[in-house]
Amino acid sequence: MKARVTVTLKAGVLDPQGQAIEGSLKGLGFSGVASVRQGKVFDLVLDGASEEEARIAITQMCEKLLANTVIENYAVEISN
Amino acid sequence: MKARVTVTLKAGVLDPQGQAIEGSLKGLGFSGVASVRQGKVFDLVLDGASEEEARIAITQMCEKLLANTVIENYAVEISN
Amino acid sequence: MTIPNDTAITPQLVADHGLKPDEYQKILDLIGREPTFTELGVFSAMWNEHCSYKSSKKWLRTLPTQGPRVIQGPGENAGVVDIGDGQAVVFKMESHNHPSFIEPYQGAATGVGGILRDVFTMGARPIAAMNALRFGAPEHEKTQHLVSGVVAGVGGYGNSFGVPTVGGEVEFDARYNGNILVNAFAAGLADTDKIFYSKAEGVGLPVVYLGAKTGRDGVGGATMASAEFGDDIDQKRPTVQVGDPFTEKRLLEACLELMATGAVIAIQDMGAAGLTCSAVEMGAKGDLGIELDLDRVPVREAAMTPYEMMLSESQERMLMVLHPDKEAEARAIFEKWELDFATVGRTTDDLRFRIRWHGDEVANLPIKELGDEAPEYDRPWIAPQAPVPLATNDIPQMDVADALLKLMGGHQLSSRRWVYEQYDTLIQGNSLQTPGGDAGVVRVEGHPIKALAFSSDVTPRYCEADPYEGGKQAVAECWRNLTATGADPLAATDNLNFGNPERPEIMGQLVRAIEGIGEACRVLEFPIVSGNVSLYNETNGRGIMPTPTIGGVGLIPDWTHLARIAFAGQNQPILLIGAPPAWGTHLGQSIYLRDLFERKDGPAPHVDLVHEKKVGDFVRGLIRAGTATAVHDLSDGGLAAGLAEMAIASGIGATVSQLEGYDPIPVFFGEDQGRYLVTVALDAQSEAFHDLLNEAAVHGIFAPWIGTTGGTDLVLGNARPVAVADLRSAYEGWFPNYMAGQ
Amino acid sequence: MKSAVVVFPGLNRDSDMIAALTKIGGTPPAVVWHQDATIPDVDLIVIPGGFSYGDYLRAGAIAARSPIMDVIRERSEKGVRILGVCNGFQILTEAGLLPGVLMRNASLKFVCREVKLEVANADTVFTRGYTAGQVIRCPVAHHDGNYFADPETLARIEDNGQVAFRYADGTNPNGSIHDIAGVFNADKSVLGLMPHPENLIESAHGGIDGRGLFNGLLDAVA
Ligand SMILES: Nc1ncnc2c1ncn2[C@@H]1O[C@H](COP(=O)(O)OP(=O)(O)O)[C@@H](O)[C@H]1O
Ligand SMILES: [Mg+2]
Repeated sequence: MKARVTVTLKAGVLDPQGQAIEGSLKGLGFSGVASVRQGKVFDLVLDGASEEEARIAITQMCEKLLANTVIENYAVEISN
Repeated sequence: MKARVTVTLKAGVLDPQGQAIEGSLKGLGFSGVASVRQGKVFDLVLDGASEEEARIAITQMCEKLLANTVIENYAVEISN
Repeated sequence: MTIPNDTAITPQLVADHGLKPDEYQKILDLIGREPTFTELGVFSAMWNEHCSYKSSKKWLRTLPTQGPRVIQGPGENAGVVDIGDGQAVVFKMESHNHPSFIEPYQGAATGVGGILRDVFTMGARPIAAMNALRFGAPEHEKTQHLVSGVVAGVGGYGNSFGVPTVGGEVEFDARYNGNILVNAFAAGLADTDKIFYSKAEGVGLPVVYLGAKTGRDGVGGATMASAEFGDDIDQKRPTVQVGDPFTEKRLLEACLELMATGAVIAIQDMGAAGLTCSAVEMGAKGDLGIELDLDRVPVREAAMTPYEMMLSESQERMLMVLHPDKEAEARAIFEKWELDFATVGRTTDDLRFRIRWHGDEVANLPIKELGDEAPEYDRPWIAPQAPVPLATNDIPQMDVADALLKLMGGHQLSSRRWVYEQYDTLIQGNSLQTPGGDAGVVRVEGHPIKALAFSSDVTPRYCEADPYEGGKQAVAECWRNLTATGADPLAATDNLNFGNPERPEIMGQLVRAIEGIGEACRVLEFPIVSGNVSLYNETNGRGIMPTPTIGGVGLIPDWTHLARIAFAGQNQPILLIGAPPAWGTHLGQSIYLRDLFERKDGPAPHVDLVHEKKVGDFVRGLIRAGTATAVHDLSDGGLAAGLAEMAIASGIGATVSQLEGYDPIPVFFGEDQGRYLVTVALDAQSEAFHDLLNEAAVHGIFAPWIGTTGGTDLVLGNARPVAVADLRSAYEGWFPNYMAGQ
Repeated sequence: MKSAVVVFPGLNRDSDMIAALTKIGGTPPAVVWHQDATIPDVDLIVIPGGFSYGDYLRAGAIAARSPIMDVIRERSEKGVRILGVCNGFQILTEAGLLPGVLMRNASLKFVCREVKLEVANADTVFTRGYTAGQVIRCPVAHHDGNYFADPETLARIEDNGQVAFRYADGTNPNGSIHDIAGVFNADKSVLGLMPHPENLIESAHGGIDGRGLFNGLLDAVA
């Protein structure tokens, strides 16, 4: 079972990395960039679990570790 | 125009981040985790460009800045 | 003996392994049959320039490597030098040039990781690091990206590992456009009776693999490091090695803990050509064979071939020979630190290097010959021609104040703060002098007043003009920088970065530079105890400047008498100790000519080694006696730059106006060697001051009183006063502005 | 006064902190490995700086989820003082023992230099070695020290005197909101700060401004 967790900053939370990248992109001449926000992805491989069980486990992983829910949102996508 | 760029490590490249997270998840009792690889996402907002133009621009951004193509792959997804 | 082999060994495959036809013939003669693919890989790793030193060995042997304090010279993972009280300093410098050009962050990071491992493999806890960096011209399209990646990588690894970076160098020159240099230095502290070596002892003992798992990282890397770059670099690219400082930190703690148990008989880190080099070295040094079972090697990826496992350059790995009765204890330590621990082989008495995999023997080679019988070349060389002296009437003029401001705000002399503020310079709590002075200084943990000084130096443009003088100068400048803090220079490590040795002009540079280094080390009693050679630093047939970086270590018996470069107060006389009668004379190869007039002509400055030693010993005496209040040696940019650096560091100005009747340009910008600026807290009219001048004269040292500190301007002769504040903003401005793209 | 230093794998300023506590307090602290089941009876628990678990997920995130943190939380509830410096601060915020988060420096670069700190609240056991408004020197060395909190949290900690130190005289090295360099929990029994007072406690360090923190603390709980 494979899954991808995407963790992004909540709206309103400062994103120094995104800002710096936005600045660099403009510096490189990409004038149309209105905003950049940076986040993380985690590609997980899970041993033998049903999609249902996997989703529950991954949600717990996000709550407990993968995301800092004070400032971050997460989304879980399960493939096969 | 919104776009998401996902940057992941090429196969075979060591991922110390992923390894540390994998270890931590196991320590937290998530025994079914077979592997974790960490990557990045960039959520971009672009001013007035066609999807075609946006895709070309973003590909250039990836090549030039967003991805380190020596060790990373990237994927571009454009929404609306 | 037959060993199954499914890969045909073609001349092309041999060539792809960097082996010349006659070298391959030598392999056939040695083993009496065609090598297997894995064996070919093993030979290519052991016999390439990087591991075998085949072009340089003949000349390296001429270097002085002994001294009363030397415990271990070249030949081990790092040199070991006695610092008294039962302790030793363990140090080495190593290059990671090619990987850093391909992937600057990871290349530099793994360079730092590699050198730290060399040091703690010997049983020493790392206490200081330096990095000598050379990039292409600032305006070259790749330079800024490479600077930011390399500096982030050096910091990323060293900071996380937890070693203070206390010094280094950064230079820019178009000759490094396609081939940057990243030379990393590390030093550690160990008890003299607890040094660990790579020589295996005892038959039938377990060979144990420790640390991180093996992946396909850098397979072919050592071969690449010994090949020229061309435009097809992308095709040659192996999987880039990624550094994992967290694992390295655990490896350090686990190794030191394990060493303390007495379980370790021999230890070798896996560097270039990982498992191959480390296993062969341990066996060959101990006159033992080694048998490896690759099925037991911890791997990170599925379906790795023996060839890949033997040549993998995955980082953060070690190989040890352990006392069999301590194996369980050792395993427990590694498990505590969550590191891999696997017994992968044993020592044998048959002097063979055997590799088993999936029940087959995939290699069976004579272990001594793999190392000792590596080809050694006496490559043809031609002595370079020394440039003609500058004509006496050929000194381009410029306003002294303008020239100084321009130079202090230029790429060569400006502050490296942008770089070293990305490095943790304070961790471990022992840093007495962080970057920005002549040498970094850390106190010896646990000792009330002892400290160690570190400096890294070379002036490639001098080496290019005259490799012999340049080699001498690199050693002398390093020795001088250590002396300027009050340290006794103890010993040095050298990192010889050159172009393609198969070209006689380049080989000539290497030979002459080594001769110069050797001469300087002998006269200054500053032996070379470790080092590294990096050749083939060329892109499309154009070599880098010859760059023999010297990393030196000095001992300060009492750090309460540590000299710094900042002027210490107002109204203090300034002496120029070691000066020629006209203070400064030599403009050949100077920064003044190069950076203000785009001229690279004239001879390199001459280093009078006997005079150098005498002057340095005298200056050190003034520091130890508490007479000197500030000390700075003169190097790039001469007297004017030296004074400016002392003023900027303190915010105190100076007036230097005692010399009349000389052309101010050579006086202020000449790069004559062997000179120091020293201030003293004495009244210039006092008897004590005159005694001091007399003492210098008695030693045959010209030490003119050239001016006095004070005020907020630097006044050089008849030139217009320059505000120290203006000098500082020029000095501090260049690097951040450049990196911000301005 | 008894103290303990908790060490996670990857921390590297533990020896600096142990040295400071020993030199100033006179007795060495107990050193607790993260896998130890318990912490000895002490008045002060310190989490020093470094890169726990490489800081590979978010700075301090993995250490903050270790079982030993439950012990620290319990002790904190019983009134034991908790100090986190640098990575220790990041761990305490990730563990929810302190408000806010520490994000990547605005420059995106690691920064090691000396800054000025203003003592924002000197009326606590941690900061009583200083006077309110006093400006001290202190080194920083970090990659993720950019303090951030949402507007309500920020207002609450400001109103409640929970800001311990602020970067002063334009020396904010990382973009922290309100120049915040260190914060307390609501009852001021837990302090986290990014700068390293333990690296400025003796003449060899070029100054002793960092001593105030240890002096005040050691006197208070002595
Ligand atoms: N890459 C670097 N890392 C750390 N410190 C550096 C680096 N480059 C230069 N420095 C420091 O900046 C100062 C000036 O360097 P340099 O001009 O090479 O000194 P010197 O002329 O005394 O050899 C020195 O203190 C040196 O250690
Ligand atoms: Mg110097």
